[in-house]
Amino acid sequence: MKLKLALKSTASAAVLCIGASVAMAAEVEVLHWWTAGGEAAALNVLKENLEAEGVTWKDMPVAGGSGVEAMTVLRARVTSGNPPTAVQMLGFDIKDWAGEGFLGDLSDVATAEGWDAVVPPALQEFSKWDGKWIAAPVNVHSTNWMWINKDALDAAGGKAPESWEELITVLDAMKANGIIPLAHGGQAWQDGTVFDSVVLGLGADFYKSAIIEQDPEALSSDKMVEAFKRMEVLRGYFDENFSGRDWNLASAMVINGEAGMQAMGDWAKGEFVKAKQVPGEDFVCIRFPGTQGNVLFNSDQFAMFEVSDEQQNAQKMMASAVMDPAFQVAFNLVKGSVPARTDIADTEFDACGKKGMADLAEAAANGTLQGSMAHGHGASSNIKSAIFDVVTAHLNGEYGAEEAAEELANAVEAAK
Amino acid sequence: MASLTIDKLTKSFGSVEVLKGIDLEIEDGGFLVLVGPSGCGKSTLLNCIAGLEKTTSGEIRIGDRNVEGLHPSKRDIAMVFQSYALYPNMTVRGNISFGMEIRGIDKDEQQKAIDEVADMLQINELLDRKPSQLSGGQRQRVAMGRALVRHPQVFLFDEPLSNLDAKLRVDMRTEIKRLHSRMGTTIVYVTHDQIEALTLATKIAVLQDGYLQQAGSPDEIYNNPVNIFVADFMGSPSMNLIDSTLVERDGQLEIQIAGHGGSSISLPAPDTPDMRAHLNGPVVFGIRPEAMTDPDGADRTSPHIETRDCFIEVSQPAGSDTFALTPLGGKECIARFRADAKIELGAFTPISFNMTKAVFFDPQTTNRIR
Amino acid sequence: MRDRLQDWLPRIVLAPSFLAILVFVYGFILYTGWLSMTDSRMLPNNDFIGLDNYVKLFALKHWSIALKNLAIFGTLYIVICSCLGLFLAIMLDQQIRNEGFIRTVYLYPMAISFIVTGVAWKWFLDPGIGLENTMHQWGWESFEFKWIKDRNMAIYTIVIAAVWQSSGYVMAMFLAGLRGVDNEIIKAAQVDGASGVLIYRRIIIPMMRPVFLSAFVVLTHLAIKSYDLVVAMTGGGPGRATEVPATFMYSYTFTRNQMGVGASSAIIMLIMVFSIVVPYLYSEIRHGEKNR
Amino acid sequence: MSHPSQENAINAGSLTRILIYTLLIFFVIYYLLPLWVMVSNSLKTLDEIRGGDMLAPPKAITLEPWRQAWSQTQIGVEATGLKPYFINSIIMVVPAVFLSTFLGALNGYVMTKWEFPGVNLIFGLMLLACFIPFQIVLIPMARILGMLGLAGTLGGLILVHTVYGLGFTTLFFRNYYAAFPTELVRAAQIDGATFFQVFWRILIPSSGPIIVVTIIWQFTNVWNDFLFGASFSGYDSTPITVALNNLVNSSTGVKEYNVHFAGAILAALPTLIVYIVSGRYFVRGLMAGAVKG
Repeated sequence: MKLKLALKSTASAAVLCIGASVAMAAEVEVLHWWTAGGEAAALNVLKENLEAEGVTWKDMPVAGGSGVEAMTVLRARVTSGNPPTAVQMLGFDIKDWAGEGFLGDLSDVATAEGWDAVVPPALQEFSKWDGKWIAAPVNVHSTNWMWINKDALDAAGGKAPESWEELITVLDAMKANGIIPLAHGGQAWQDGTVFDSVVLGLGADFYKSAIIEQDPEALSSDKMVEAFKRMEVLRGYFDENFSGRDWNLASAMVINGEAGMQAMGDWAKGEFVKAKQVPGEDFVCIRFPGTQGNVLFNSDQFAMFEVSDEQQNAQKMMASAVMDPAFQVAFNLVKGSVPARTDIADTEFDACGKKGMADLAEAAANGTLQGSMAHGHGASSNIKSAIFDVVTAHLNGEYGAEEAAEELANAVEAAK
Repeated sequence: MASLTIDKLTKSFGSVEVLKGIDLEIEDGGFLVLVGPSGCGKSTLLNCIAGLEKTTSGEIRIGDRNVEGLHPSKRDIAMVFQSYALYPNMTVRGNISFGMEIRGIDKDEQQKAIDEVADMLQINELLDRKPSQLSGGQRQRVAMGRALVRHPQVFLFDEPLSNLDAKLRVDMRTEIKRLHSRMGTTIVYVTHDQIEALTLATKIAVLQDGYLQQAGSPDEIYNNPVNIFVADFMGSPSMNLIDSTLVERDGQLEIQIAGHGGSSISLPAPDTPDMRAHLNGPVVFGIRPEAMTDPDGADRTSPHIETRDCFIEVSQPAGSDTFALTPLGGKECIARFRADAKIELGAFTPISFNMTKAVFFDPQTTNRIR
Repeated sequence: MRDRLQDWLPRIVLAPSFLAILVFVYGFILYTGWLSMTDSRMLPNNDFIGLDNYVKLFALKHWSIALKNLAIFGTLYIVICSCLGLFLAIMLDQQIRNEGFIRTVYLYPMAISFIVTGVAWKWFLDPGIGLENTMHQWGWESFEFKWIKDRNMAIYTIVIAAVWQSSGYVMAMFLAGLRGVDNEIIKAAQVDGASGVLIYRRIIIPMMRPVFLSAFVVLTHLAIKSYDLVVAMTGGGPGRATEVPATFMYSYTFTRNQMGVGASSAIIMLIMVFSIVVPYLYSEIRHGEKNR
Repeated sequence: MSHPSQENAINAGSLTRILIYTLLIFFVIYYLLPLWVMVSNSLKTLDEIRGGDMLAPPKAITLEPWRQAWSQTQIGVEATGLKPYFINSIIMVVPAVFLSTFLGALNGYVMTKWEFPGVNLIFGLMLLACFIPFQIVLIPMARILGMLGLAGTLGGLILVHTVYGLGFTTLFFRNYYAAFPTELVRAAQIDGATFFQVFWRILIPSSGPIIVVTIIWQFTNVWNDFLFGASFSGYDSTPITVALNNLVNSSTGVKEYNVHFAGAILAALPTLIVYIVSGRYFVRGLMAGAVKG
């Protein structure tokens, strides 16, 4: 193997020598699903940075929630023997692709730039395979947030809820005030996002054993039944048109005061900021009640595929550019997430951003930083889909709570 | 110009045999008409001659050239189709010159040939029209023009007149006959209309079920059919085929035929060994309507006329003649009377049988008894 | 020599298309058949596991929902499109002024993909912003139209949108059929004293049999391939109430990393399709042969 | 058939006619509604959309969303609008439609005028191919395109669309040519025309109506395809449907519905125009053969 590689590089070196003056065009082809609006513009910063260094950026955007379409395209590309240089990916997908042996090795850049020290270990879990760096993390999103309309909260007592019981009190008050207490969009991943937070609210250990470790005992336990019961309670605070609604429309309901609050990841902040809302004044951001101190994260990473020797240099330049602190700040300011590096100052971030960075650092230190199931960091995609099936079916009234817990254990077992 | 010879030709579509060993010949300059009911294989035979269908076995020779495997365009033939098959997207001129264009004949010569044909068929004013702007008769002319311009050795016609109305059909028939006598080209002509066959042909071939039933001059076919099928098929109204019994009386052979009610008539029959083989058995007596006339209308040149009283049920005046229907041998027979002959319906009237025209068939094999 | 070439030309000309179909359709079907018997997950692999995937497939509630939905959707879609298409064609055949305009309006939805119209439909059917809301604003307070949010009714909203897309096309087919009917037959019927409705019911509509068959083929093909439609309008929801085999196949093959199960669902779907279509094709081709 | 006969019309009283017109107009509204939603909302400002009635006409018409969608909006990392993708689609659609139509015509010609044993079986197999769900061909197709070196190229997309269009184009032409008089082909053969001369000089000039039907069908299918476009295109050959999806379905970020609708109409414009312009010939073409099973 090594011999073959050596031969290969000698050969390409020879080719380079012959083609002496012809510089190899350095280029990266990037598959991602930040296809429009602000996030695409943010990514353009990376493109321009790279182009300044002489690397051409070939853009391959494929839209579709959490990269569903993009992963199909990726499969087609890999099968055709023509993988992109870098692919935006979430958690377990990276591991799956690494397991199939398609990913490259960034270890020398990582060592040179000391990534091990600045990236939280919980993230490294997904950025490394077999001890080698295979992906460059761009950001850390955290999903257990609650976004509250300040006026609605004031009308409902003014105190941000910190526990499940307080949450119910506030929701009831909002209901009495004649607004929709909880804005929600009935799509599988949104249902899953809420479910994540509800399970986490029943204990970080419970989340770990049920979701991360998929312990059948935990999955069918009384606690899980309780989790489903809480989902039913929350459903009672939705309006009746929730099904199929896009998350940003739900955010809009909170922004214009039609609804009181929304449980959603930190990307929702973008919507509030776009609508010229100021954190702390127009809206309040809190952890999902009962989960303070815990952070469920998902992290967008650029997984680097194994490419020809000539392209590896450009690939490494791109990885390095992704990890550049200035880019991480610039990108995450737009995206609403926080940098994947923990060594960056929070001065440029707003109140919610600062809180997010502080929470992340704290959770990373305490070991309460866990991957979000709904966003591909808690379980592999087949298990994730199995959980979604049950959660969504239950939320739409197909199962009762006990039945759902039983079904959940079965579905997860079947998907393994 | 050339003769055409067909030798032991068979043709099958899959397991279905459509032509079952055809032997046929037409001399140079002859006019061969293939006739038969639909599905008899006559069009398939024509297509085989044209090279549009592959033969299964046997041989086709044009002149002394075996055309087996030769592309239609190289057989030196021309064909006129039932639907005329005019190229709808081309003008009349284009239709006529298309073949020449394909063969790479130069423009001047093409023009000359077109003019010549257009003059002959009187279609000069139509040259720049599209087929859709032509009447049926005009299309027919153009289709013939397209064939004529090739100066082929053999002309093939596939029911060319069947889409025309009665009047036009007669006109075109005459025209084709005139063209044939003027150009003297060998013609093979398919039709299911036996009048066309009789008027046009120098030789008629009657086909049925893929077999050649009889080939011969129109006169032969009409007067000497070899079997019941040919006898019945050719002629209009068709030949009376009367069931009868052959008996011997006083050393003379005669046939007995059941008539109206319990009556019967008997007629003399020729005494030949073949006939004798059917003695006291059934034979089919064939006689054409024009050989059954009122006594005054009987053919005076005929040496053998027999007159019998027959019961007339219906009469059908047809202008020049009157057809009288009389029951003989259990079915209606047609006799052809002069238009002004007196006919009394529902009574016995004398009918003259011209026995020189009588033919006899074996009801079992349907073949002629000589 | 050249004649020989001419003899073989038809086969040579047909060969590329035939080979392409053989490889790109039947080869791929065989390959899918093989995949369905392997333990393929994220990418194809060759670990043979027999019929396990099929066992798994039929144990999935998801799959039975998808099949049931296809049965409901397919039946309604084909029946409504055919009836509506015929009905509109007959209406349009009554010497209508502006026929050209109306016909184009009926036909245009076929031109547009659901990636384009999906959002508009979703909005239109959404009770909060669509038809229901509009009716309320116009003063009809009691108006209710919440089908897309109701898991028992959502599949019918898919039918509404699908019918919207293809019924115009079917209408065009029937219109073409009606225009091809021999006038003398109608005159004969009128002489017989048949009323307009009776003429259509007893004479013209029975003559549309070939059109019904062509429409059936086109509609079956569209019904089975309905994917964009469901994804754009409901994403399979509420819950999984509008999941159909095409979305099932896609999600198991590509997003759930269970390529083997996805492949087995594809094979089952193909078997179902072929069992509907093959008898039809067989009779059609045989029929055509006899006519020649 | 240049004068579509309408003599089958029922002679009905004026009440019936009013009913007929009412029904026709009702369906006109049904068919136009989604288009109306798209057009009217594409002319509104985002604020008006958020605030108001989606069926209402715009209060103040703005063309800004259209400008944005065409040339300014962010699609992927570049703010190019849909324009370059529109051009990609055209470069892809024209050869794919031409090739599949041409091959379909040739196949139909062979299958009806040059039958040989087994030709009906081949036809059956090709027709059956129309029913294959495209999702199952993605992975094996990707591998084959990779082997042919066509992965991520326009050539690859053209190949894919041509192959999967063949079933229907062959069906259309076969049915049309089955009714085409075989005698014409024979006449031409006797005139010495070769296989291809007959095709070009006799068949093709008479195939106008069916060519229109086939082109409409193929153009619509290829232009509107998303699955193949997303899976097999490269960064420089992305068709407009994929770009539109990128615009409309980006997961996070503000949704500019007016721009989305404007973009959607832009993406649908070529097929709409084809239908509107050739709709007349379409019905005529269907009459001329495509509807006969």
